[in-house]
Amino acid sequence: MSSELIGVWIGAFLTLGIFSFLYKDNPFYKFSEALFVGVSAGYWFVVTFWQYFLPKLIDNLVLAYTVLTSQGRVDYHWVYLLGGGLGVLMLLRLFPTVGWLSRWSLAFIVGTTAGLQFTRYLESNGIKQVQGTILPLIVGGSLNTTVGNIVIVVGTFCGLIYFFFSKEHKGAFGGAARVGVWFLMITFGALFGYTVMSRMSLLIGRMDYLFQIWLGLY
Amino acid sequence: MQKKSHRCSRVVLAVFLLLLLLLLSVGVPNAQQEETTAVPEDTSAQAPAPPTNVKAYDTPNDNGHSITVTWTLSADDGAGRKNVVSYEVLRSASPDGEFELRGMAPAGENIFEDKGAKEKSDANYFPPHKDFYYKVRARSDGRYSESTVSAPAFAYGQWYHKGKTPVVVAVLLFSTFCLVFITVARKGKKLYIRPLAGIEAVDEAIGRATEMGKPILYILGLGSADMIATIASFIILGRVAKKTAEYQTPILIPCNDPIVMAVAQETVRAAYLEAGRPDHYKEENIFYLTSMQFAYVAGVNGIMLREKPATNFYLGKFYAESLLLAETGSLAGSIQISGTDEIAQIPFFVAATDYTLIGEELYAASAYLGREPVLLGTLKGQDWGKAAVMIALLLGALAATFHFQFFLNLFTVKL
Amino acid sequence: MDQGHQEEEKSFWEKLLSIDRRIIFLFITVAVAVPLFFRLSLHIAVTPVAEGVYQAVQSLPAGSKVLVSFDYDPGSMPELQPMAEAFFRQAFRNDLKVIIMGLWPQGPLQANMALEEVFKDKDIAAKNLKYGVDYVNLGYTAGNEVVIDRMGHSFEESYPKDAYGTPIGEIPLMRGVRNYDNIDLIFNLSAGYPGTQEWVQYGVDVFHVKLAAGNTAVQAPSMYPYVQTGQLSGVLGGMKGGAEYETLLGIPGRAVRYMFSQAVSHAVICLFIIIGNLAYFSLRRRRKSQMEVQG
Amino acid sequence: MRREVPLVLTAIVGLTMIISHFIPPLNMLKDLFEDWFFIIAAFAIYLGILNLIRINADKVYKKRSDWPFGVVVILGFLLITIPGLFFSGGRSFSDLGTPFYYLYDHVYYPLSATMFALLAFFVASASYRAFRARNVEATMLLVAAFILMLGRVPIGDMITAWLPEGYRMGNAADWIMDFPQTAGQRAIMIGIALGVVSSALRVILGLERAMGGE
Repeated sequence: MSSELIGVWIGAFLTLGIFSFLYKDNPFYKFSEALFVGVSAGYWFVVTFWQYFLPKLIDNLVLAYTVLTSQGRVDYHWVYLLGGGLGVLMLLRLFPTVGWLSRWSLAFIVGTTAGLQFTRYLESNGIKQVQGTILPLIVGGSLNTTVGNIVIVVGTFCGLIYFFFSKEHKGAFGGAARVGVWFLMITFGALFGYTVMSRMSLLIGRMDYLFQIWLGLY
Repeated sequence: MQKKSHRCSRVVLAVFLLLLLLLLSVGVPNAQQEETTAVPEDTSAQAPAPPTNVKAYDTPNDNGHSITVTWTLSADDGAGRKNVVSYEVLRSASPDGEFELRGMAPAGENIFEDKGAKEKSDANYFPPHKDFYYKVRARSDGRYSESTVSAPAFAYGQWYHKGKTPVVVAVLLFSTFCLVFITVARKGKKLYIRPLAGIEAVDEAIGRATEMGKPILYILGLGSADMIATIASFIILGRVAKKTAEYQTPILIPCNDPIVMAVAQETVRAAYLEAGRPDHYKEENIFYLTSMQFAYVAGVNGIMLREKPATNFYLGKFYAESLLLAETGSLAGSIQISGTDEIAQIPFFVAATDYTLIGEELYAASAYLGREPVLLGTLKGQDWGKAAVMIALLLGALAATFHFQFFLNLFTVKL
Repeated sequence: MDQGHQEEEKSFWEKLLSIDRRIIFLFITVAVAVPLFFRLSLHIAVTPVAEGVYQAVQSLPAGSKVLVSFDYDPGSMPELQPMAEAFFRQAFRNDLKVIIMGLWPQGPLQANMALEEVFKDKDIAAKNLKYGVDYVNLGYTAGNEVVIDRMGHSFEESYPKDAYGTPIGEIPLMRGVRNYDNIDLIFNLSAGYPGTQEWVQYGVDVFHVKLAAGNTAVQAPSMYPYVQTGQLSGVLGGMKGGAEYETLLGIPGRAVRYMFSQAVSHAVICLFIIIGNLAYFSLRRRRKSQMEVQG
Repeated sequence: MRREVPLVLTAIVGLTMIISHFIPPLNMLKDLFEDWFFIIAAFAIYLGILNLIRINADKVYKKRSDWPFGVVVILGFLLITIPGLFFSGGRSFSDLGTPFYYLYDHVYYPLSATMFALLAFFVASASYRAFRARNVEATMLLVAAFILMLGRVPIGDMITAWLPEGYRMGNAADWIMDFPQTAGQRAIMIGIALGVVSSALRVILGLERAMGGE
């Protein structure tokens, strides 16, 4: 038996193990599940080691050290010690007495993302989307585009009204909010349809694996 | 104590900004030796006409490590002999020195941005504040014809990115809305928030769990601790945990992210303390399962089937696992309250759970429950932001219909 | 008499609603599995958004450089792998140079699997494509959208070496590729974050690159606004998108074959919804009329 | 120290990131902070894994229920880390042909793909049991979903073949995607953008309670 063939059998065995959950929870499924938990943790350990830890931290420090020993000057890359230090603080969470220090690294992470998101969302999801919604309401010669543009502008407008929180949804305002909900529901319906499509595709892929690659039925 | 720490942080901030200013004003003057390559000369009759009018200038709105070069197309580019394949841009530190190839542009293009690295240690470092001379040559099948050398130009960093003005305006406008309403709310003015169906049901759900003697399962989603949905979920968790502390109902929180777990532990501990029942707080009920999406789902599903919780909360960032969780939860007969800002997952929550907070409603729920002036104020600020967007939308649509280009340009962000 | 009939009917609907979910699971298994054994070629209508992707690649002259970012993992293989294969077929058929990268750790592996499959094609095998000259795999780099941003300044900053440890300065294909300025098209296969949204926000919006994408069906609708604003040339959505792409290429492959299974399973789901709702409404009407009788 | 340092650190980093968006010379600082971010994120992942191992070792040691599966978790972890760290050619660990790749291909991939595929079944059962036309809103969701599901496979066009070309189910699906869906999606996106931005503002100004603010 070639290693490839053994691999296919292992794969098929584990696939059936997970599918057995559909009948009911059982040791076969639990084994596959536990293996998945362990293997995925290991997978991330290996990937982060080779692809984050080594290049971002160790490589930069090695560079700083090489410059120091070969040229005798203190290089800018030593600042990575600070980043590494903040990382180590993260691990201190394992020790209750000094665990509070991990808040420093957390603060750094939170600050970075908050700062990035602040401008990014205003720009890409805010201004750019407004820009995309500024459409002519009458397009000469194209009824489809005219109707479509009106639908987009009205739909976006009413949808935003639904998301107004500081005003009660009553009267004309409430009516517009209701129209907004309809648009949201159509959007969700479309998303539902799309998601069903993609889940089915995944299942087809697994079935194909079992029938064709494992059993060779067709 | 509070005030003191505040003043302290302000001072640190001020010092930091000052330092930044200093750092920037020092600048980075440094010259570097240029590597040179030989330039093949070929001026045979078949060579295309050279590009003319070569101009070099500092690239606007950047950090000072780039020069933009423009030229007038060769007479044989797209016309004449039509034999121009591409243009090559060459650079030198002196007008009669050795020129080095910096890059290429396809035929028909008359602009090139000569960019380099910011760090001096980088092989491709581009020194700012140093004069460079450029020439451009047209190429056709190995034959070249060179332009004359441009006037010198040097790269320098701009203080301000002009193309981003609409973003700056938006940042300032929106921040002002939020800060004004936070101040208003802090002064004690009551700000109205419309009721949210999912949140009205929280009390009933916890009461039911207590009657049944079953735990409550709270899932914070797959987001990291810095995601807004997760933060909103933390605030709601604080309120829910306070209720469970009062009712003495156990609350189980399996986490997908160790940082989220840590923050959840602190949130719940604080809530139990606030409810006067720190002794009932059980840290082992808030635990880390795994970071892998489906391994996590498998673990949580196992908990649902074994513990049969009375109520499941799914609030935060959710991806493909949403339906798997909600479906197993309904199989276990739990009441389910969900909410996420991950648009693709909302339909499943709507379909399979009892109450769903749609997108921004999740953020609003945290303000509604928390009743904190800061949250109420920012929520009101958000509403004003939406009003501004809606006004812009209507005026924009009218402007687009009647072709008022000026108004449309206001929204153009140059990057 | 009438009463007895009503009761019977009620219990029928109630029974139907409370059937074991395993029976539903069985229906789905059959609906998906059985059509896989049939070879039917269904007519596949091509949407303009898919056409946009095909045209974006087709319009490139031979020798153009295309950057492909594989931002998915095996979980999304059935949907995205046919697109990846079809894309490689189109690119190699048109003699484009392909630079592969990944923002997801498993991405570049998916690329290798797709290449393996495509090289079985006789026409493509005949071209005798060389690694480093016709295509190159830069591998994965951590950093999500930050990588996209940095590559706008320099590829070498994010990818000093390719996936096999060769410095990119020594790879013939990478010579003259400094940043996006030297790339004619970016094709992104995405199953979530980081993915097409980030490529639009950090690549298209900042560096004005031309971008086409293939997405899972779940994600694709979120990308339509970007197609409409022109930030995206086109998008392939799910298996249908893959099948459309294969149809455009004229090489019906796996995606087309899977479509039959897909169609039947959609029909079964729709049937389930109809039956579920019929039961729901008939039960509700029954309850209402009972209340009227009692009142 | 416990409260102030994190708040000030968040404010400084956050403001730097925002300002550098408009002030190009600050990009260098932004890049450095981003590098640190990844280093810390790597450590956070290690923290999580250490916790996982600790929990499972504890389960095995105390012979809690299902403890043999705790052994499977730990063995699964070692199964992939040992070859991945030591026997798969260092940085090119994920190349075709390495032991790490073999395990990925035949253990990790089938497990994760099947987990995804399970969803197809759950979508079906949710459709049957929970997807109801309870009111006008739910009905609209339902109708839109139907048109999309059928319109995106050849069946939709087949059953509406009696309609003129351009008005069939596939076209209806496209129209929904292009117009009402875009509008709804946009309203949600803009709302979320404002929510995210206001929350980021609170975090940076140290006003967010969940982050240790006042």
